[in-house]
Amino acid sequence: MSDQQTRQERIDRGIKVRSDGLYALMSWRELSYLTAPRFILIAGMLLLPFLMPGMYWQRVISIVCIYAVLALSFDFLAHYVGLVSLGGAFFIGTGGYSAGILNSYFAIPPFLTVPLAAIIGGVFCTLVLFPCLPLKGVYFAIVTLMYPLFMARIIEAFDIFGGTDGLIGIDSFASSFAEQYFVIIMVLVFLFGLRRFVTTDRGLIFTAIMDNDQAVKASGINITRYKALAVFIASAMGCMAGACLTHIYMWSGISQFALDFSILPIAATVIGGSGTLVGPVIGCLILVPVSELLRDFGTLRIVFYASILVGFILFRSGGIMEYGQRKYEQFERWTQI
Amino acid sequence: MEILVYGTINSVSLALMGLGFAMVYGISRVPNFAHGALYIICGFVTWTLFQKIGLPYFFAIIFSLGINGILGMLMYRFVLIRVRGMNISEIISSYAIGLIILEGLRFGGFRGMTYTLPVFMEGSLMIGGVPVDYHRLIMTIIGICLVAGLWLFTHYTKIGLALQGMAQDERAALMLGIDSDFMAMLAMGFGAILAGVASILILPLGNIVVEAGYNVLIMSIAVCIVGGLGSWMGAFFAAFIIGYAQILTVVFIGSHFQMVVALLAIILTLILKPSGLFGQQKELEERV
Amino acid sequence: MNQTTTEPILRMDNVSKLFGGVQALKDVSVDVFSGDVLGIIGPNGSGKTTIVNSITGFIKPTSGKIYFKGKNITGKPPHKVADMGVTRTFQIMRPYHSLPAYKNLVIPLFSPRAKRTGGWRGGGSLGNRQTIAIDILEEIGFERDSYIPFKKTSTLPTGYLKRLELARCLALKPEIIICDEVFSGLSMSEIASMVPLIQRIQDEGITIVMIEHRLRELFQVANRVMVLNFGEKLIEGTASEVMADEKVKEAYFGSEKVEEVMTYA
Amino acid sequence: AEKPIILGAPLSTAYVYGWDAERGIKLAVDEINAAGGVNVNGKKRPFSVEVIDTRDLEPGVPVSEALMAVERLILNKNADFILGGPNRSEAALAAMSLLSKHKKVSIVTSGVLTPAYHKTVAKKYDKLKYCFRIHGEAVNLIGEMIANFADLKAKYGLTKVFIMAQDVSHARGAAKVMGKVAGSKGFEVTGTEIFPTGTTDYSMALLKVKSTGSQIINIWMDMPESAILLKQWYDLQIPALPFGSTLAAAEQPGFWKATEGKGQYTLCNVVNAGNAPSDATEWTMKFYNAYTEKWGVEPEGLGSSSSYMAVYVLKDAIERAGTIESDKVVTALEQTDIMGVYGRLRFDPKSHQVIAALDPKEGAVGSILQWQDGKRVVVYPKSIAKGEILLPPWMGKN
Amino acid sequence: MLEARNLMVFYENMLALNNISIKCDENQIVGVFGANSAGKSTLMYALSGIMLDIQKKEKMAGGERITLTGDVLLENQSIMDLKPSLRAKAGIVLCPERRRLFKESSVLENLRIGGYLATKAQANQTLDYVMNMFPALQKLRKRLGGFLSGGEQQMVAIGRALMAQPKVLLLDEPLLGLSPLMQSTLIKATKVIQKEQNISVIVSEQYARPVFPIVDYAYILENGAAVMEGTREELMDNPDVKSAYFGVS
Ligand SMILES: Nc1ncnc2c1ncn2[C@@H]1O[C@H](COP(=O)(O)OP(=O)(O)OP(=O)(O)O)[C@@H](O)[C@H]1O
Ligand SMILES: Nc1ncnc2c1ncn2[C@@H]1O[C@H](COP(=O)(O)OP(=O)(O)OP(=O)(O)O)[C@@H](O)[C@H]1O
Ligand SMILES: [Mg+2]
Ligand SMILES: [Mg+2]
Repeated sequence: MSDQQTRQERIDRGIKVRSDGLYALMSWRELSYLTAPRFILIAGMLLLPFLMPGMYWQRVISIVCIYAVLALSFDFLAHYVGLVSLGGAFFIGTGGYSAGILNSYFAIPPFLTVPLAAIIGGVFCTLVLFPCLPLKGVYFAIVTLMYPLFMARIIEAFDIFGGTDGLIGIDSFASSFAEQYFVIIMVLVFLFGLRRFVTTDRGLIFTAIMDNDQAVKASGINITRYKALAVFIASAMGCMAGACLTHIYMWSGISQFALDFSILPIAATVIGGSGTLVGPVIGCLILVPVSELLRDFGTLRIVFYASILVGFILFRSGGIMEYGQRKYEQFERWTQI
Repeated sequence: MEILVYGTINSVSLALMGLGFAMVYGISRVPNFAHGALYIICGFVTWTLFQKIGLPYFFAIIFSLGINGILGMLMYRFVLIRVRGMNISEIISSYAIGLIILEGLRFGGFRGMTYTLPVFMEGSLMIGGVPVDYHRLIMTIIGICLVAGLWLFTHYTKIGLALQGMAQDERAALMLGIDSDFMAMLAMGFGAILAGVASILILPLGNIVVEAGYNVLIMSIAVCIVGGLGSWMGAFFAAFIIGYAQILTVVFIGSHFQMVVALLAIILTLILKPSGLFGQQKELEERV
Repeated sequence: MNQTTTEPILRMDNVSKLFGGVQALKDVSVDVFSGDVLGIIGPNGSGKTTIVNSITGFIKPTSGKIYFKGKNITGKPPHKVADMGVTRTFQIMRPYHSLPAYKNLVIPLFSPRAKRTGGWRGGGSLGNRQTIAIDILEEIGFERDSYIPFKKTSTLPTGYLKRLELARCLALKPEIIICDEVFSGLSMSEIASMVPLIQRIQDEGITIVMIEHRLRELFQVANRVMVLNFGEKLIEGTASEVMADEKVKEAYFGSEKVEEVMTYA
Repeated sequence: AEKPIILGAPLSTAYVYGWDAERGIKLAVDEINAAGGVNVNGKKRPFSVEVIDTRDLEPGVPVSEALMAVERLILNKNADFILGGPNRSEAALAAMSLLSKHKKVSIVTSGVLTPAYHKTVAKKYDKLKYCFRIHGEAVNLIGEMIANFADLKAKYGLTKVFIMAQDVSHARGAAKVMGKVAGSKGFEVTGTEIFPTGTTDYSMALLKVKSTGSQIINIWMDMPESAILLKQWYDLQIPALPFGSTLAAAEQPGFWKATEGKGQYTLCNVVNAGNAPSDATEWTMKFYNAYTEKWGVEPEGLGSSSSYMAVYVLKDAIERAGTIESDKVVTALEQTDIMGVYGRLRFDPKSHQVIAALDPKEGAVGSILQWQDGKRVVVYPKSIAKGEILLPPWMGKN
Repeated sequence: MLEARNLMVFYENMLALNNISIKCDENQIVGVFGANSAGKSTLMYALSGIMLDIQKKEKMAGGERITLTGDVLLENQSIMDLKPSLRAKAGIVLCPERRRLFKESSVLENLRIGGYLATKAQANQTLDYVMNMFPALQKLRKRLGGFLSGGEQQMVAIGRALMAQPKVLLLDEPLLGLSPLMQSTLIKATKVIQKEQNISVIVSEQYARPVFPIVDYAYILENGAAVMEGTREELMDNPDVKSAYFGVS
């Protein structure tokens, strides 16, 4: 058993320990150590449109961002509130239609419809999901999986909002530049906004509810209200994404409730690293372009795509961010026992 | 009368779809989103064995069921085992596998409308003035037997009980000498076979088309969630609720509301009974 | 012990609870007076936890009423009850395991009640909840400079978790604390350090209901004891009265000599 | 060689309406290139095709997938023209705004039957004038059907029509219109049944057909399960003629096998001539044979001939315009007037919908075929018919 | 019978078991005493092999790394790298801390599941045995494990462990939260079981007093290391042990 006599131990780089918010930072080195990754991310995102070859890839970036926001909202709900929602499509669809209706029926311009859609959609989703809030775990997941199908069928059956044809001829963003930066800023704001939010006292409540809602109740806190709040935040984000999608394609239709919108963000979260909020964004930055690159394979595309997904999950089951963070904040060495 | 007959038939076929999923989840707590794919592939394998290679129908079925079982096990052994306990990862990876299978089939040329399996028994008979063809009867009967059998299996046989324990607390099961990984693999195998059985029973009534895979997945999830996860009985009753909801709307409201009502039924059941018809998860979780 | 006022702060009258066929509680009535420390003992499965659950609204009694300061709180949702100042610890501890200990306290400090009352030691202002949380923890024995308040609760030993449970209640500045087996799973030394804590809380004027199997420590603090058996109230009285009772002996202590029992458990 | 003209084809290639269009287009392109290519004032430029799978006919796939595909063709593959799809009505509709945004001429050649398409073009002509459709749409179908019924009425005195539709809005809509028109044209509509997609049992409805003494079953379904309907119809020997308006199952040669021959007597409308053997024009059989030779299968589905012709129409337009510059080509296309596989091809200048007619000399003819002993026999319009409509024996006597 | 040689367990960099060697002979009851987080459960997990499973899971999730070294021998042959399920087959059955019943199965099913390794005859026999050992369970047969009270659960848990026909029974803090009567019943039961089934028992407790009368040999853990060991008598008259683990003041 001589091989067992040594073991690999992980050691935090000093700075991490000290920068747990308890101790002030010492030097520029440490400051940069902390801020560098964030800075790189922001700068990278902002520069993306320029790095992209040609309009097409810029468009892809917009799509990436839309999925990123969706993934963010999923990650927030699932890993900070404990509500696993498979209803991404529900949010996208609701938001998409809100924007579509506002624009094509009331001729409200995109820069207004998007925020409006976020709020209206958010409220709508929250109200509709309200009765489901007591549900737990898989049950919640499945109900949220059902909702988008349900909406689609409603619209089809009652033939409202253009029925199966959907709403067409919706205005697009003023310019592709505006579109680009709108979505990119949106992602960054939500990303850092959420990261800040979950560490506030109110944010902690959500985590607490996830860990043990009984105890939260016993602390005299009405958990349903907080869950509703969380759902509102998440769905508003989702709806905003949906609204953007609508305006990018100048169209909204029942297929905005399609399963893909529920699955892909989750996939992104999984490979990016669950519960890190940054992870999902990175996940989308990988997955969406990959799926575009694979287009030339025609029918095989999805097969490859799925295989890549499985591969990722197998070999980085923790997610990219987990891994990255650990490498960044700890170093490993072999020690004698 | 016709409502009764077709309601029952419809419900049973739903139940059949759901069983496999319920089984796997109930036992390995893996939500097997590749369920639909397994269902479809079994159909195609049978078709190939029967139409192309020309095995007798019966053997074709047996073989393809076997193949399905093995497929399920492999899926567990090589992929799912790596993400045990990480529910979301499980969903995604199994769904991805499902995609691979389905789209793979489509790429492999299994598309269009020419794939059909013969029914077990031609002809039909009248039940209370409603014509029902034999195949549907056979399907219904087998379905019911299957559910009953499963119930007995999980509550009275050693393996069944072990599987149950596994599902609830893997580590505790380990302490009692139950090899969890083997069991889970077994469960996946079973699940896949059940999916296969369902497809063998249901597909002859229609064509084998890849798209069906997705609907089957959704439906089966719905069924066994409403029933209360891991409770076959629940799944069975849920199937009846949904099944009848569908038929009734077809008859009384108009068939393009069928899905609407079905989904509504699902959502309402869950809102009213947060852990499904038979599940007790919620009460258990909240026991302090 | 504090002299008790006439108006009971907490009153259960004829509370019963059926679970399916199971009679978990059967017409249990008891009055708790402000400043009391009421001990509840009884064999396993006698319904102690069920009592706690029904008082704090986690389950709805099948029949009977529960009054807090004269107000009927039967069947109110837990958070409402807690908001009125009735708090409880959990027999099966599940702390917020993904949060460090001190953040566990931020939750109660954030609750409406804490905001109203300023919380325990809140000194009215809840400017920075996290520092207050650390203060409270220190007060109940989490040595601040030993990093323990900052550790993830998942790696904390049982003793600290039990204290954390208490702290969670205290943070609300409650009027009653109902402790469900706070001593169980603690080592001698830990219990020894716990007893004075309980007494201190009591001196704050907080009424305490304690469910315990650790009689010796219980009797140090409790001024009245109620014995449950099969969901029924056997007897209520002072420690000595209870210990003397025959029914209690065979239901609870078994054949053993009481003194011996007192020393173990 | 000159720089090729790139044709982008966004098609749902895993589906009959997708792959038949792909084959049609490629066939035409090969022929044209073999003949030296397109004459853009003086220069002979070849065509080249870029196909992308839009997956839009697959369930659960958002239309945005298809739109991405279209954009990729335009922006990334710099296609000069868009031919073929998207194939799903709503996707095609959604794509319109994109096309106009990028000012790309597009000709829809397969799958999209909704009248909404050309109506929208007419409504927003200036914006959407780049969109054309070269195959018949639902309303034409209905027209033909009615005319055909009239014949049946005259010949066999069939007057009672029972309508069955799949539960998708275009089918539902069409069925409703059909009902109205038939009623007004002196037919008795004995009932209308709507079946959810994926229905596998039709015996109830079929019995109703029998009990109401209906003589024609008019079917609007593009789901594969419709094959079962016909099987059961055969088994139960329902005395009414199954007549598919859209009946994807029966369009394909595979249908005979799928129904084990029980598809006998089934009629269905394949939208345009050329998808089944007929003599609409002298070009028809040429196309039919060329296709069969190149791909080893007969033309399937309703998009083969139209997709094939689209390429020729485009070539003709480009040559007349003498440029591939979009607006000029649009005008050229509007003046198109050539004799094609399924008759004389002209676009309505307002709605850019190909002009339909019952006579190939007048416009694009549809074709209705009947399955007779494993072969698809065109029985309507008279002008191109290859055979007579046969009634099942159990219908003859009554 | 069962023996552990310089066991070491690291949770990441934290040393939870420090070079522990313990030994349990045939038909012996061995006590392991220690305050909270002394490492009792860790030891139990290491012996029963559950630690391997924990290790595996953590590795999969990319979580903390668990290192365990040393050796565990059953009847003088190493079972160190035997899967937990196999160890259970070999006769090492752990009755874990906090019971871990199967919440959604009835009491009866819980016991039957326990009987997975047993033959039908054995199972039925042991079932009856358990039922008269703990008559309280009789009327709870049908109730779901999750609804039982602490004490009731503990009885089921031990019963369940017995159903697995152990040679060495590991009890981790069996007395946690039990009423005095229950405690003494349980302790007596343990002794009886050990005699009748002639098996070996390793029992861990915070708190020596109640268990002590029945143990033959005992170890005392303090943060991860065995600071003291000896027969009952030896430890009995050791003053600081007295104060710390007997509460005799
Ligand atoms: N949700 C429930 N469903 C069914 N039976 C229950 C439920 N909750 C408790 N019981 C039963 O009610 C009785 C009382 O349980 P309770 O937890 O109050 O006992 P206890 O006095 O707390 O015991 P312990 O001291 O072991 O904690 C037990 O027999 C238990 O099985
Ligand atoms: N999964 C884990 N990760 C990190 N540290 C752990 C883990 N499990 C246990 N520990 C630590 O290992 C030490 C021993 O834990 P262990 O549970 O064995 O003690 P114990 O004697 O069983 O305590 P208790 O009496 O509370 O059960 C403790 O310091 C505990 O914090
Ligand atoms: Mg209790
Ligand atoms: Mg322990």
